[in-house]
Amino acid sequence: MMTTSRSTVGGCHSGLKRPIAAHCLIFVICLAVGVAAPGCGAGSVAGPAPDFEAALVLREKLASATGATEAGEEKPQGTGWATLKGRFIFAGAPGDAKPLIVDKDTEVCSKGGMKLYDRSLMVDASTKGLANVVLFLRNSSRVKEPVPTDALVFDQKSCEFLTPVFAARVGQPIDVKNSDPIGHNTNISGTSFNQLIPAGESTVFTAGRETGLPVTVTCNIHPWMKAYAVFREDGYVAVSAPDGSFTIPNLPAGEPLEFQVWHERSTGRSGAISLDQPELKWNAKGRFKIQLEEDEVRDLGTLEVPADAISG
Amino acid sequence: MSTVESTSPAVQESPQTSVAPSHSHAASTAGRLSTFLSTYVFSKDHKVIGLQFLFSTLLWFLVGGLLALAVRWQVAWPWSDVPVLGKLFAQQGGQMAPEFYTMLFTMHATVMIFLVIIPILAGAFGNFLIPLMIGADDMAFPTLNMLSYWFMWPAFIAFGASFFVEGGAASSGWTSYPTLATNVNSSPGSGWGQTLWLVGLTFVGVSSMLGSVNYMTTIILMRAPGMTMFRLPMTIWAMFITAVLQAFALPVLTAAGFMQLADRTIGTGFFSPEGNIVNNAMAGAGGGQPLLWQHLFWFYSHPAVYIMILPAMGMVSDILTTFARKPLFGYRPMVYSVAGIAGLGFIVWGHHMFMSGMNPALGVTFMVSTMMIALPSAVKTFNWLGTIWGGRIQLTTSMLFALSFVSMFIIGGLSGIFMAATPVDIFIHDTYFIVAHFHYVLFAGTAMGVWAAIYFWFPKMFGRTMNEFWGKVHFFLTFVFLNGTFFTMHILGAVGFPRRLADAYHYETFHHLQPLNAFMTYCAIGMVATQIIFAVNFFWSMFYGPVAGRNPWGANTLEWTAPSPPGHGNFDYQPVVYRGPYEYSVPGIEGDHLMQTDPPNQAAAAAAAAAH
Amino acid sequence: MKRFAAVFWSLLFLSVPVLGVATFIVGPAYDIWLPRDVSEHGAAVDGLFYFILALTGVVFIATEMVLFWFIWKYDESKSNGPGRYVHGSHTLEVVWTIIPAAVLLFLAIYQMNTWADVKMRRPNMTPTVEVVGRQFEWRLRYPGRDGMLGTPDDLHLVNDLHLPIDEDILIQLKSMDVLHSFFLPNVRIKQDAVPGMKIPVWFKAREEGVFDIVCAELCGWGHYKMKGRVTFEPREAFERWLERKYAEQEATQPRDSEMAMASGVVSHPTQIAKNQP
Amino acid sequence: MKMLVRTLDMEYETVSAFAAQAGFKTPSGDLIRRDTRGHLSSGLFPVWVLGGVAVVLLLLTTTGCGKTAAASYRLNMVESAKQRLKPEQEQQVATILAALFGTPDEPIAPSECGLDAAKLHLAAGPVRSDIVGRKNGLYREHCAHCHGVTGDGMGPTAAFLNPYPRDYRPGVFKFKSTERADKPTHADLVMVLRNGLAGSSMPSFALLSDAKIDALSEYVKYLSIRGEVELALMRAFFELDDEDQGRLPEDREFLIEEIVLPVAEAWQAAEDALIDVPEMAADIDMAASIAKGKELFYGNKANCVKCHGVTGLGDGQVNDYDDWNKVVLQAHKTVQGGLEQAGEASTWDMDADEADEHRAELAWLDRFQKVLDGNALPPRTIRPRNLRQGIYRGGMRPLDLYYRIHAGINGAPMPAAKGTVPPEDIWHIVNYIRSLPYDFNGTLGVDKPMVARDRL
Repeated sequence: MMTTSRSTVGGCHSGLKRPIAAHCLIFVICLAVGVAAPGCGAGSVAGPAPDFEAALVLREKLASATGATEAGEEKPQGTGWATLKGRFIFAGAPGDAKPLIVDKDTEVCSKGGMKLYDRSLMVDASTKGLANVVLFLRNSSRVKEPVPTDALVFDQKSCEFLTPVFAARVGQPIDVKNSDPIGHNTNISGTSFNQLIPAGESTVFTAGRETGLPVTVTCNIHPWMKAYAVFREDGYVAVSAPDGSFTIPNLPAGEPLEFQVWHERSTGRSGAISLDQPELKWNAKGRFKIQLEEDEVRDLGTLEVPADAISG
Repeated sequence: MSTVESTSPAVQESPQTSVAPSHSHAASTAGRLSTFLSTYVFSKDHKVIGLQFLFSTLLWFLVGGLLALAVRWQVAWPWSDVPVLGKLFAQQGGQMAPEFYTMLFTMHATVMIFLVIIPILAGAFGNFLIPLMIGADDMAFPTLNMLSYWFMWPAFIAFGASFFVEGGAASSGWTSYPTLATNVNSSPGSGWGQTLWLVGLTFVGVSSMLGSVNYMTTIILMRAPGMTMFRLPMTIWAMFITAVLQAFALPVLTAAGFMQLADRTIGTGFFSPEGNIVNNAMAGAGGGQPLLWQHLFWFYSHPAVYIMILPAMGMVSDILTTFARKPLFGYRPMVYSVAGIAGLGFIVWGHHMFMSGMNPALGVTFMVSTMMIALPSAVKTFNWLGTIWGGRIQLTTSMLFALSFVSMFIIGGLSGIFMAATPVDIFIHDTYFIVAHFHYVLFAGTAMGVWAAIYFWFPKMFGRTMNEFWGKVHFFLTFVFLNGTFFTMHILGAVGFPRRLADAYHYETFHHLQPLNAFMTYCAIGMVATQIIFAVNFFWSMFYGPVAGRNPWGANTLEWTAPSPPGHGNFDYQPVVYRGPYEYSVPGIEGDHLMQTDPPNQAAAAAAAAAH
Repeated sequence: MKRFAAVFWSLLFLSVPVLGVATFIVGPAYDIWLPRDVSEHGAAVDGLFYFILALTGVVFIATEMVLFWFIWKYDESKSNGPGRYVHGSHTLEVVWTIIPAAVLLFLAIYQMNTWADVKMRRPNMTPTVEVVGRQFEWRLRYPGRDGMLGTPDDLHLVNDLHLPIDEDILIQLKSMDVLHSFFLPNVRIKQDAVPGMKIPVWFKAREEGVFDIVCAELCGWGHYKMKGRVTFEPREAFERWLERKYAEQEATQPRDSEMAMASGVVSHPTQIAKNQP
Repeated sequence: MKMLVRTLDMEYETVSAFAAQAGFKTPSGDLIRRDTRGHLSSGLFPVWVLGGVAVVLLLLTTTGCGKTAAASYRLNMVESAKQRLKPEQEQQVATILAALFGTPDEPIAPSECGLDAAKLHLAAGPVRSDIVGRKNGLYREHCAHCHGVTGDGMGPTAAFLNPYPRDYRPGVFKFKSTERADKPTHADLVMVLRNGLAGSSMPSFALLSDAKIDALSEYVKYLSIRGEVELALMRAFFELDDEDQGRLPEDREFLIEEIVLPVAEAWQAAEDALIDVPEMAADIDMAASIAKGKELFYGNKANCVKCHGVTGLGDGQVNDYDDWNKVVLQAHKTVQGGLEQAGEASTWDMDADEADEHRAELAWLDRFQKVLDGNALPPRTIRPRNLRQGIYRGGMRPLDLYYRIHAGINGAPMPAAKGTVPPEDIWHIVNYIRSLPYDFNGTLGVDKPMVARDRL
C-alpha cells in the first residue's frame, strides 16, 4: 500500500516539478536579460578617479607655499628688433565657394539677387595664396609698439562682416560698425560681448584679455554671418593677405620665439596648421620655433599647406 | 487526523494514470521534449495551468514585495543611502532620485494588482479548483485556458522590461491619470515605460477575459450529475460572479487603454485638453477631458476591487466551515450578498473621484450607492461569525489565516466607510488613510485568504501537506508585522499625511511623523523576511511533507474525492452529487460529515429536515 | 497543550481590538491626529469624522470581541461536543441586514448638508485669488485694485498665499500642465486642479496663522516638493501685504525691491501651525 | 461508458502497482521508472531552492547593508575629449581639483575664492535627515537630482527637462543684475532660488529659510568656480610648451595665481558691478510710452521683432542655441567631420607612423563620440521668449526686464541694447512688453483696462 502510494505521489510529483523548475528558470532568465540589457546601452564615460594621497600632498604644498613665486630660470634676453615674413599657399584645389542660405531681410541681404558665399577657405586663383591664416607669437619678453589708441573698424555691410578674420591688441578700441539699413547684433564668443548694433550705428568694444586661438564672431539675427577675431597683448600677430603673404615687424630679436599658426578650416587640433618643416621644429600643435638676429628680415618663403590639412 | 479514517478505504490512494510520463518513456528524447512541453509547459490540463499561474504570481509577489520595501525605505529615511539599490546611484552617493521613487510605488501597485492578486485568485485557484469542485474532468475550453496563461507572459515581459527602458518604468501611479500619463514629456516614466505599461495591461486584460469566459461556461455547463447551482461551494459561486464581473468590466478598461495609447503615440486628444503644455512641450490634438480617463478607469477598476476580494471570500467560507466542522451559516444570503456586491460594484466607481472636479452633485449619488455596498459585506461578515459560532474549531494554519481574513476584513470594510462619507473624504482622500484601507482589504484580506487557501489545498496540489508548525510561525509573524505596518497608517492618514510623497517631512504639518514611518518600515521589512519561512516550507513540503490522503481535512466538496494530486482527468470515477457542500457535524451519522458524493443517508435526511 | 495553543491564538485575535483602540488613543497623545482646524466648515467635517469613528469603533470592537470569544469558546480542545448543525437563521439574517442598512442610509443622508456647504453652495462673488498648479509650484494671481483677474495690475506670486480671515474666500483653481490637488490640511479643503477646468474652491478661515499648502495628487517626479504656504491674517494686514508685494512687483529700481524684500517675504515663519489634537 | 473505462484504468493501475511493489516488471514498466526518477530529482530540487534563498540572503546582507561608495565629482569629459587629454592628464586634473576643492562630502576652497566654509558644509554632503533639528546636505536634497552632484546639469532627472538644468561649470548665468560679461551677484542667485524661473523646471524655494538659501547660493558659487577652474586646467594643456612633457606645473604660481585667481576675482568683482538703472520718468504717459516702445520693438534700432517675431510669440528665430549647447553641437560636427575624413583616407598608402597617427585619430573620435552620447545631453534649441504669456524667466518686475534688455542674456543669443539704445528707450520697450500679454486698445483708463487673453 505504502509503495503504491509513494509511487503514485512520486509519479505525479515528477509531473508537477517541471512546471516549477521551468517557471523559476524562465522567470530568472527574463529578469537576467532585462538587467543585462541596459548595460549594453550608452553609459557615460568615467574619467580616472583623483589620486587622493597625491591630492593631500599637493594641498599641503599649496598651503605652505607663500604667495612669493619661486624664481623661474631666466629666459635669454636679446636686444633690437626684427621682421618675419612669408607666404602661405594652398596645394589642393579649393573648389568653388558654396553660397550661403539667406532667408531673412532678403531686401537687403540679397539685394538684386546678390549672393553671399562661404568665406572659410579663400585661395587666390592666380597665386594660389591662402588667405586668413592667423600667425602669432606665443610669448613675448618685450614689446616695441604701445597699444594703439585709434579704433580699429570692424564693419558689416549687406549682411556680411567685411573682414572675415581680424586681429587686435588687448586694450585696443574696436569700432563695431553696422553700415546696413537693418539692425544686426555682434556676438564675439568667449568674451561675453553680444551687442545690438542698430542700422548705421556703431559701438566700441575693447578686449579685456587674450583669446589664445581665434574666436568666432556671429550675428544671431542673421545666422549665416560669421567671422573670426584674435586678441593679443603684444600685437605680434598677422592674418595672411589674399595672396597668402604675411609680415610681422618689430619682433624681439636675439631670443627664441615660438609662433602659433591657425586656419579656420584646418584639420589639425583646434584649427592648428602644422607643416612638415623640420628645421622650424613645426609640431602637431601648429607651432614652430625660430630665432631672429637684430634688424633681420627673415622670409620663410612660400609655406605650402597640403591639401589634406584643410577639411573639404 | 481523526477525520482521515472517515473516507472509505476502498478508494484510498488508487494511483492515477498520469498520461504524459508513460508516453515519454517509449518516445525518443525529442519526443520526450515535445511531450514534456505539451504536458508541463504548454499543458491544457487545468491543474498544471493553475500551478503555472501560482508559481508565476508567487514569484511576482516577491518582486512586488521588494519594490514595496524600497518605497518604505524612502518614506522612512528620505534621501538616505539605499541598500542594494544604492549601487545604482553611486554617483548620487547612494540616494534615490525622486522619479525613481515614483516609479517604485507605481510598479509596486501595478505588479501586485495586475500580476499577483488578480491572476493568483482567478488564474491559479480558479483554474485549479473550478473543475475539481464541480466534478468536471477539465475546463470547457482547455486551449483557451492554456492561452489565458500564456497571454500573461507578454505582460510579464512588458512590465519587467519597462524597468530598463530609457526613463525607467511607468511612474504616473497605477491609475496612470492623464495628463501626466498621456503627455510623453510630463515625467521620465511617461515615456517608454508608460507605453509598455499600457501594453502589459492590455495583455493582462486579454488573459483575464479568456479565463472569465472559460469559467462561466465551465460552471454553467460542466457540473457533475446532481450538482445544482445551489449545491455549489461558495468558492465556485465567488469565482462565477468574479468571472461575470470581469467579462463586463474589462472591455471598458481595454478600450480606455487603447485610447490612452493613441493619445501618447498618434497624437489624439481623448484625455488632454486644448493647448495643454507640459514641461514646455505641447500635448497632442487637445480638446479632450482628463476626467474621462478617470471615469473609464474606475468603471473597470472598482469592480476589479471586488474581483480581487470575492474569490478569497469564497475560499475562506469553505475553509471556515471545514475547520469549524459546521454548516455554512446562511448559505443563500451569502450567495445573494456576493451577487449584490457584484451588482452594486458597477455603480460606485465615482467614489474614487469625489475630489477630482467631477460635479459634486454626482458625489452625493455615489456616496449613497457606496454606503449601500457596505451592506452585503457586512452580511457576509456576520455570517462568517455565525459559521464559527458553536462550531468545533480546529486551529490549523489554514484556519488561522482564514480567521485572520475575517478579522482583517472587518477593519478594511469599516475604514471604507470613512472614504464613502464625502465630507470626511475631503480630508483623508489621497492620504495614508486610504493606503491603510486598501492594504487591509487587499493584503490583510486577500493575501491572507490566499495563504489560507494555499495551506488548505496544498495536499490536493502536491499530495503532501505543508509543515504545520512552521506554517503557524509564518502566520504569527505575518499577522503581527502586517498590523504593525498597516494599522498605524490609519492615524498617519488622520494627520493628512499624503500618499506618494518622496519626502513629506519638509512640511511642518508632517515633520514629526518620521519615527512612526520608520517603525512601519521595520515592520514591513520583518513581514517580507517572514515570507522566507513560507517559501522554504512550501518547497520543502512539496517533496518531503507527510503524504496526504485524498481528504486530509475531512472536507465535503468534490475535489477531496479525487486522488491527491489528481491525475489527468481528475476523477477516477464520475462523482455524483447528493447534497450541498456543508454537511458537517450531521447528527446521527458515523463520522462527523457527509461528503457531497456520499450516498443518500436516512439520518442525514432526517437531520436536515429537522434543521430547516 | 492543544488548549494552550487555542488560548494563545484567541488572545492573539483579542489583541487586534485592544491594540487597535490603543493606537487611536496613543496617536493623539503624540500629536499624531487631525491637525489644528482654522476653518468654519472644518468643525462639521471633523464632527462627522468622529461620529463615524465612534460608530465603526463600536462595530469593530464588538465583532472582533465576538470573533475572539468564539475562538476561545468553541475550540475543539474544549471538546464541548460536536458542532451545532444549523444552516442559518432567517430572522437573524433579516435583522443584520435591516439595521446596518438603516444606519448606513442615515449616515449618507446625514452628511449631505456638509458636503453641499463645502462643495455645492458657492458664494456669489468674484475670485479672491487664482491658484494655478504647475510642475512643481503653486502660481498665485491676485486681482489687484480693480478686482478683476487678467488686468495689468494683477499681482503674481509663487507658493506664498496670503488670505484675510473671517470672510468668504473664493479661489479659482486651475492647472497649467497635469493634475494637482490643492490640499489645506488645516482648513479641511482638498480639490484636484484639472487642466482645462476652472474649479471654484471656497471657505472661511477663523484664525490667524501660517499653514502648509500640500499637493495631494501625483503630479510627476517633483510631486513631493510642490509645497506652498498660506498665511491667514486680518483684512488690514492682508491689504498692507498686498500693497507691499505689488510695489515689489512694479519695482523699477533695485532699492525698491530690496525694501520690499526686507519687509516682505517671511522666509521662515515664526508661528508655524503646530498640530493640536 | 466513461465511468466504465475509468474503473478499468483503476483496476489496471492497482494491479501494476502491486506488481511494482512485488518487484515484478509491469508490461509498460511505468511505475517503477517513474518512481525512481521522481525520487532522484525530488532529492536534488529542494537543495536548489534553499541554495537560491541562501544566495538572496547573502546578497542582501553583503551588498545591501554595506555602505555604497561616497558621492564623487565627474570630470568634464567633453572638454577633456575636445582637448585630447591623455588618461594621465585627466588623472592630474582630477587630483589637482581634489587638492583645491575636496570632495562632494568634504568641500573646501582656496582662500582666494572667499567662500564661506560653514555655508558650504551646510549645503554639501549626504542628506542627514534629522527631522527636527538642522538639516545638512541641502544641495543633494533639493538640487542634485537635476543639477547633478558635480553641478554639471546632468542629474538623473536632467535629461527629461526642457530647458535643461543649468550646467554651472562654464560659470555663465543668465538672470542677473550685472553687465552681460560679469558674474551674477550673490543676491542674484538668492533671487533665482527664491522665485524660481517661471516657465522652466526651476521651482521656487521661497519657503526655505534665508540661511538655507544663502548656503545653497554659496554652494552653487563653489561648484561654478570649481567647474571654471577645471575648464581652465584642461585648456591649459594646449598652452603647454614642449619641454613641459604634457604635465601641468603643480606650483602655487600656476595653480593659484594663473588658474584660480582670475576666476575668483571675477566672482568678487561682480558684487560691485551692478548695472545702474536710470529712473523711469515719474510723470511718464503710459500710453505714449507703450506706443514708442512698439515702434522700437519693430524698428531697426532695437530690432526685437527679428527674433521675438512679428506677433511677439517668440517665433522669429527658432533654430538658435545656448552657448553650452553650441559647444556640444560643435563637438558633434567635429566628430562627424573627422569620421568622414578618416573614412575617406585608406591605410594602404600610409607609412607606419602615419598609419599609427590615423589609428590614434580614429580612437580619439570614437571615444569623443562615446563621451558625447554618454556625458552630454543632446542639444536643444532655445526659443526667444513668447512675450504674449506674461511669463518671464528672469522675473516680471520692470527692473528685471530692463536688466534683460540692457545687458542681454549671457549664454543665450539675446544681445545687449546697452550703449546703442538709450535708457529711456529701453524703458519704453519695457512698458510695451509688459502690455503685450493684454489686449491693448491704444488708450488706457480705469474704465477701459487692458484684459488678458486667457494664458493657461
